[in-house]
Amino acid sequence: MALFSVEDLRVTFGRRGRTTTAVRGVSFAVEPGRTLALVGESGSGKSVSLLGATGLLPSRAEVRGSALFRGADLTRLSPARLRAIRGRHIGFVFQDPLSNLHPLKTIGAQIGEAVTAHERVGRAALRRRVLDLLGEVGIKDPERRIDDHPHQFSGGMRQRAMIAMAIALNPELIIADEPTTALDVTVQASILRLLRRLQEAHGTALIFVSHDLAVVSDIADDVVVMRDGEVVEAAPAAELYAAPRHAYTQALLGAARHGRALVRSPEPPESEQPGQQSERQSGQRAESAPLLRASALHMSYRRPGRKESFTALTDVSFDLREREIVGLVGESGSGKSTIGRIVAGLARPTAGSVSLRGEVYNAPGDVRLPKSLRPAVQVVFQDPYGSLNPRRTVAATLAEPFVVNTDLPAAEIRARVEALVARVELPQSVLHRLPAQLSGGQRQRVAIARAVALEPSVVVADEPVSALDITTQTQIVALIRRLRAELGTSFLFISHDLGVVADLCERVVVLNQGRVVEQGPVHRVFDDPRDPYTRELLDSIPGRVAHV
Amino acid sequence: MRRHIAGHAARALATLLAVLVITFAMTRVAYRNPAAVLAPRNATQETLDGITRALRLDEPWYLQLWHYLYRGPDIQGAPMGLFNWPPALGYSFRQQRPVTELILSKIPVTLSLALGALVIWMTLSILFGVAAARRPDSWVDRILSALSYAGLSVPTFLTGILLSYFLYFTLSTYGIRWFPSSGYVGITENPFEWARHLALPWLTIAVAEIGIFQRVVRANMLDVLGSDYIRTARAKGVTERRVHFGHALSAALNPIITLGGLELAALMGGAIVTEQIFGLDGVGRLAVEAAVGGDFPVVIGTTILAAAIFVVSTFAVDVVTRLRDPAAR
Amino acid sequence: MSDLLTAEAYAEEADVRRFPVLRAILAERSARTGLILVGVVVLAALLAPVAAALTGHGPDQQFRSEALAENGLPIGPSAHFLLGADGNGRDVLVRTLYGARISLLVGIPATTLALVAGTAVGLVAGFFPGRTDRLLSLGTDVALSFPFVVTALSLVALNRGGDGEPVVDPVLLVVLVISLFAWTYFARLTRGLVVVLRNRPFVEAALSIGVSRRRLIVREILPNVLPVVAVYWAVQLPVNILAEATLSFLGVGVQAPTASWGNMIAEAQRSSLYQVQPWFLLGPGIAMFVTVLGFNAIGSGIRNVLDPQG
Amino acid sequence: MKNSVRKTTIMKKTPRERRPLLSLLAASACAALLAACAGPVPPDNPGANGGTGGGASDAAGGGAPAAGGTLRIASLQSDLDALDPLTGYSTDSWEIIRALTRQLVTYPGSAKDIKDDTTLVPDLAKSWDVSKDGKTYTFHLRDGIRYSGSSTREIVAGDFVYAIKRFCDPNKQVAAINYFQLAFSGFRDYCEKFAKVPPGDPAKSKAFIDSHDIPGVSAPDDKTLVLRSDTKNYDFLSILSMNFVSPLPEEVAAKYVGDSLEFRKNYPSSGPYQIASYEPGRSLVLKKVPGYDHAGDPARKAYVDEIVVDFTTNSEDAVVQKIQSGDADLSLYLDVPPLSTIQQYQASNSPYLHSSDSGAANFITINARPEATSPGAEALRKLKVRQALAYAVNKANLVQAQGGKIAARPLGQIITSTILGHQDFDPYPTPGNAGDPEKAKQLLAEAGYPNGLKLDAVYRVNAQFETIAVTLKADLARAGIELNLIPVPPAQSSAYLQDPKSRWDVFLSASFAPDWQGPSTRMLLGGWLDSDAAPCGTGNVHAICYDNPELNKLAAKAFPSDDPGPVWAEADRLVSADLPWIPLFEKRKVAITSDRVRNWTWSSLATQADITNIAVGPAR
Repeated sequence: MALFSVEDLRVTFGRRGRTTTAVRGVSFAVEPGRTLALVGESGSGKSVSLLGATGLLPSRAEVRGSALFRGADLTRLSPARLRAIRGRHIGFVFQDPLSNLHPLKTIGAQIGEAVTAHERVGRAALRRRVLDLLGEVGIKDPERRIDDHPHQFSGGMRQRAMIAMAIALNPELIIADEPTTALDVTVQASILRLLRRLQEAHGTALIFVSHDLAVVSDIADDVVVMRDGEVVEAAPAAELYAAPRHAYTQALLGAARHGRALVRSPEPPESEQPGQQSERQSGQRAESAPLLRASALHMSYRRPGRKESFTALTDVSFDLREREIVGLVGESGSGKSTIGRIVAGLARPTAGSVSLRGEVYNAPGDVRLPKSLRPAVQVVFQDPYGSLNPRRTVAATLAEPFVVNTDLPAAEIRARVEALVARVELPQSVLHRLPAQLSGGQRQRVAIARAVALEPSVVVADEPVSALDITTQTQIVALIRRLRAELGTSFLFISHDLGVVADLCERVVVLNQGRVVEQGPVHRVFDDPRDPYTRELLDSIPGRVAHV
Repeated sequence: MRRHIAGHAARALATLLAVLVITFAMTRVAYRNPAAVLAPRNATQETLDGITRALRLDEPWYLQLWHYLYRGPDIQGAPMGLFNWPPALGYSFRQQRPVTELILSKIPVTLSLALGALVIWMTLSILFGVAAARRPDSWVDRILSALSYAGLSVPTFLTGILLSYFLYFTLSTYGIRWFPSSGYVGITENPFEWARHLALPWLTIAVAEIGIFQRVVRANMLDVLGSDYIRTARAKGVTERRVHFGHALSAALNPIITLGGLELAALMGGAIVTEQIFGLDGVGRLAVEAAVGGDFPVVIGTTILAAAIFVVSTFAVDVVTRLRDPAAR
Repeated sequence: MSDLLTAEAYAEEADVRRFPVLRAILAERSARTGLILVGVVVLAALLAPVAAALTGHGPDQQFRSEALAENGLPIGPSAHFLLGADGNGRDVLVRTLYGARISLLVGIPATTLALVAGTAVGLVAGFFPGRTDRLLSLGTDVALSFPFVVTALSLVALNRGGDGEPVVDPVLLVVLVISLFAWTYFARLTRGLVVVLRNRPFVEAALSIGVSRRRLIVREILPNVLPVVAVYWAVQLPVNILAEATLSFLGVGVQAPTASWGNMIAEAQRSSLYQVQPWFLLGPGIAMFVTVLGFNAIGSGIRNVLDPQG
Repeated sequence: MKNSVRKTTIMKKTPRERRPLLSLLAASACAALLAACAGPVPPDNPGANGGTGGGASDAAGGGAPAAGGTLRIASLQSDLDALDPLTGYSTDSWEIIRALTRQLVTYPGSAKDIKDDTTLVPDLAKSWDVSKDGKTYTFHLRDGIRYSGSSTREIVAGDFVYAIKRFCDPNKQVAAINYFQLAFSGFRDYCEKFAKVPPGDPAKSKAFIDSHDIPGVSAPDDKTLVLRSDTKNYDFLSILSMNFVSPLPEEVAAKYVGDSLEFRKNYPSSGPYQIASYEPGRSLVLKKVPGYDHAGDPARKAYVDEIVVDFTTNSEDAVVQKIQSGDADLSLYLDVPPLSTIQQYQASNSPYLHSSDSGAANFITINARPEATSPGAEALRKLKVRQALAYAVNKANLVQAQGGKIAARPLGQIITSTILGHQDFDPYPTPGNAGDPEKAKQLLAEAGYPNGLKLDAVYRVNAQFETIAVTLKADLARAGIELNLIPVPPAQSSAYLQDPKSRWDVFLSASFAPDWQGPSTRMLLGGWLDSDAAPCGTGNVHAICYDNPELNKLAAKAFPSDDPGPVWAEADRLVSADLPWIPLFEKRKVAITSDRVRNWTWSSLATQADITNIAVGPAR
């Protein structure tokens, strides 16, 4: 008999008379000791199903159907009995460990509470147990860290603390809701290893929610794929990865494979495609004088209240040639975005300089970007919602570069804006919309359109696809590639996602803690990493070994 | 943190200094012919001139300011400036007492009024606010929200008049003397009488403040209750009461402390209407009578006091909220 | 990273944004209630002269023989004096209606003035960190530190020219005094918003396409600040209406014989006449309650629409 | 706060007299009598008057009231405006000062009516002699009367000399100083020298007092006080009945600045009560002096053991609520109880509502100083404009606003009904006292203002005066006179009026109460309006500036006269028609008390309750 089975679950949200249905009749089950992966893009209803089943949704959510846990229907239990099951029999691990930990309470107290919520334990005994738990989830020096607050922990340690909470009372089931999504790849790999180890040690069943089929490929016994609140396909993992039946699953899998496969597929260096050929030529031309050159960039901040300053960049140099896409990769905190901001002229380096076509335009002491250079280097940000002014229409946003930098008449500007919209493959109808009325992909297209409006030489794209669903990611990557071909623009493409970089870029710069550890052609770097850090990065990519 | 405190303290001092100079300048312009206002009735021109000289009103303003700070008016040869030790705020000619002494004698009243009201309104606001946030849009929430609007929309003077009329006058005509109509008894003299005399004033202030704070507590609680770590607590199986008071309230408290500190400071600077209606001999009544009566040394003194209380409580609130926030510590 | 609660459960909130905000506000219960109440008050203020014409009672006109008993006590509500009379034989209803004009005439300009000044200061302080910000924030602190009533009293005293005549009209003075204190809240609010907005990607994006700082403040930042500030306007307005009433109650606001709710209540209390003619107190008292309640309800209604959690 | 500024005449009136003619006779008889009866006057027992005063005194019940208990007074103001007998010059401060000080002669109070309290009785002086020319008075002090409080030594004649020498200390200032400049030989000269002493330093004042003498004031021995005037004055003894001439021990009084809190807390009391505790803004507690020598004080029975003044009632409403609910017995600083309260007491025919003619009046003063050059002030220099104003005011409305007949009556002349020289007349009568706007308009047109007139009108901000101001504004508008109302806080009003730079044409809140009843005409006709005695703008709080040589001549004739009544009556006719101010109404004093009050007594000096003769009993 299944440990936990959900039958025909429906969740609707109602507020002030309007309702939205998030989950429409979902069923799945997990056996003791097994791992079930729930996969789907954001908005597919996977998290809502689980939270709805365990009574963790806000009161205005209405849950129908049944969720049997060891024979008891959780949707019908009294709040008190439900509470007795949560924590003791079902443990939870959530996505963003920072927001899921109480900011004002110590880690130790929060883990301890998982115990005291269900058992009476003396102070000393409790502390002992918490220390053991911390040790079990791999926190080094638990004695010293137990009284720390969440902000003093790194992302991975926080997630370990969350896991410690979940396993505190040795539950039969752990529900892990995107537990690694907010983490760097290397950390993600270690957390996945931890979960697997704990599961094996305690014989716990695991429901693992993810948007990434690749991630779950290493861990899942069964996979349920969801879309728009419905299950589109459910199958044992091996079966599903080998022969996805549903078109949506195929698309998901294809997208995942797309990125990762390219890295591995040994691409003969000599078999050049037409685009690459021209690149190569321009690249050769630029050997002597690259389009953009970052020389020995150094960046340090004085942090308030601290004596020593924080060094973000140390001696970073790289070139960007005409019509080239260079990837800048590294984990969070490696200094990728700082470089992007310096190249875009939004920040001053402490030392070193950036030059465009041999002309230095950003060096210590420069107050503002020279006006003549401004249209030449543009930027696209990660968060497509934040990078568009929420109070201005698409038309106004796209007209801005022309209004500010040219003397074109209004009619001409309008024509150019319409052309821009067409160029990024958006319908003309978006012109009068506000960013909030666009999808994430549309917003990012608008942001890109704004960046290329004045046909700049260089566009800095700072994690432009990280916030997007995998299908949208693919489209945006294609758009960037096409724009490069049509406009001849060079891109500095910043990403933590090695797959996307491998897919898009000619060359790659690998950063670790503000230093360049390795740079060179993508296939060379990824196929034959020379730096141990690059190797570790590549090894952490999930699904490499397994099915994908 | 230490650097932050030092910076904040410097800013507080600059604020006070600016307040002092502005107030001083303002009273110099506002109270025309202060000698005539302060002099006995029918004083002769000689007397007026004498007072003018004693107050140094015939000197340029910067000298006047300097004297105010450095010596104050010399009464019986004793300097009474802010830069003397002990610092003093000058001398009230109308009341014929040093301003510092006057203010100090009123502070216990205002302090009792403000702190007592604070305890009442904070307790009730938190209870009401948590109850309302627990089930948004339920009938409890709606009733509490209606009450809060009512409290917010009635001016204190009207509350005071009505409370005094019904709870003092009407009751006492039936021989029920629970509440006195006015006055103050020191807490050291008789704690029960102290509370009895302050009950209606506390209520008057609390009604208005609960109107504001209940909503602030509710909004912040709702905000926090929607956050991920509350869901985490529930996922751990923590009881609802602990979720609300242990987790949510502690996280929602900082903005409440901040606003509470500011309100308390404002009240300490003079719960003017309440003191006026209930005949409490506090700083607010002193300040109003001085402003109306042209007793400008007292006006300057009370203004600086209010500003100092404001600055200090902003400072204290800042320290407390930072101490509560481990990330800012 | 949008987790499920924002992305999915609140998908419908995004729908709200698709509609014109006004319609959403109209659909909000407390905003609707507030709009009705305020509508009534505004109408009353506008129709005050009509009421005066219909009854034949001017706001300052005394009807000592009709409305006062032999011993000088005012009559209660009657067919000719719907809310009775005050101690000087004036029609309480007509005066209450005219009082609405004063409340709106003081409250709305004072709050608007405070909004304009505070927003301007906040924009500049928030956008230019460093010395400019420190100086303006210090100015805000200084203004906040002044005790309201005492300073208002001093300012009223200040409002005498060399000959003792008011330099500015007393009503205008009340407007100025109130906005002198209220602007600080707008300034702090705006500054806080701008500090956050300044580092938002869209501001950097605008900078990188070469937008000037002035254009950035006016075209990029201001539109994002204004809605929040406008909500705060609605929140601050009732506070300022009460401030006017308080000043009038203390005798330094609107001067006799002009009717203001504050000075009517003060008069009712000082003369104890509310004990024999409760409507002398209740008329202006209820009117003020309704007005402030209405604006408060609108304010929180708008807030509900724009910020569903609050 | 009210100023009752007082003035002078000597003498007493027999209690029964009311009509002017009779009072004139009585006054002259008394003058003669006084000179003759230089021996001790037998003390009048005010308690014996109980029961004669209509409803009010029923509360006294039969027989002598019981002693003991606490009399509680609710004060509208948060502090006393003055407690130093030298500076106290308001009816309310006089009410309290009466319990703490004694004078040479005084009035014993009256159960029936304020105007009946005109019999001067010996107080600290057991007897006195008057010289043949009427210019020198020799007082013989009682033996064994002691101070209480900060001094307990015996009161000696030198203490009076010291008290009078303080009069023109620049730190203190007696507002009524004009009385004394005429009363004591060499006083004016002494004061001119004293004015040169810089204020703010008590030591300098003391040095001046120690080193200078007033020729007309001397104490040959501890029990004898000699006061000499340059002229004969029929009201000399009345002037001495005011608390300005109260004995003070120099060794205590000289230690403190002016009327400071320290002085008040260390008050050397010569009266039946002493200050037990004093906290401004909270309370003043007076306790009866232990073993008080009742035999030596014919005027103050001092029934109650304790008098508590409560300073925490800030509004008229709060004061009457306290009295009605029994938490207080009397009010202080409450000029007129709220109409609704008067009406409630009347409706229940309460014995605790007391009313009496008081001789006090309200009027509109005019800024006639030469510095006043505004169009309004210029217009008011014309008699026709002032007449228009007199015709335009609706006195009936004002009387109604005061509370009707019980509280006020219309007034058209300077001299009020309780004052020597009063003959009822109104030079500018209107039907029903309701004003005559048409006539006013016509007069304005004749004076050259056919389109009306605009006047800057200052008023004091309180309930009573605001009502008067808005009523006048409404009524005068009918006659085409527009009042631009300028409110001034009470505490600043006299400074505002006296500042030559202030802008005002008329002052709507002018009022006075006679300094004593009966022969007190000197205050108005011989004081405020007499430009010889009080040159333009001095001698009163209203900055009155009037110059009429004919009046001055009549006043000069009246002061030494044995029969001043007819002279004053003539002066009243002359001046009232000339309108130096616009009389509005004469106030009756209305007082409400709790049901604990027994033996109700009016004090003519305080123009209200006599707390030294009122008793308390159990509530009824």
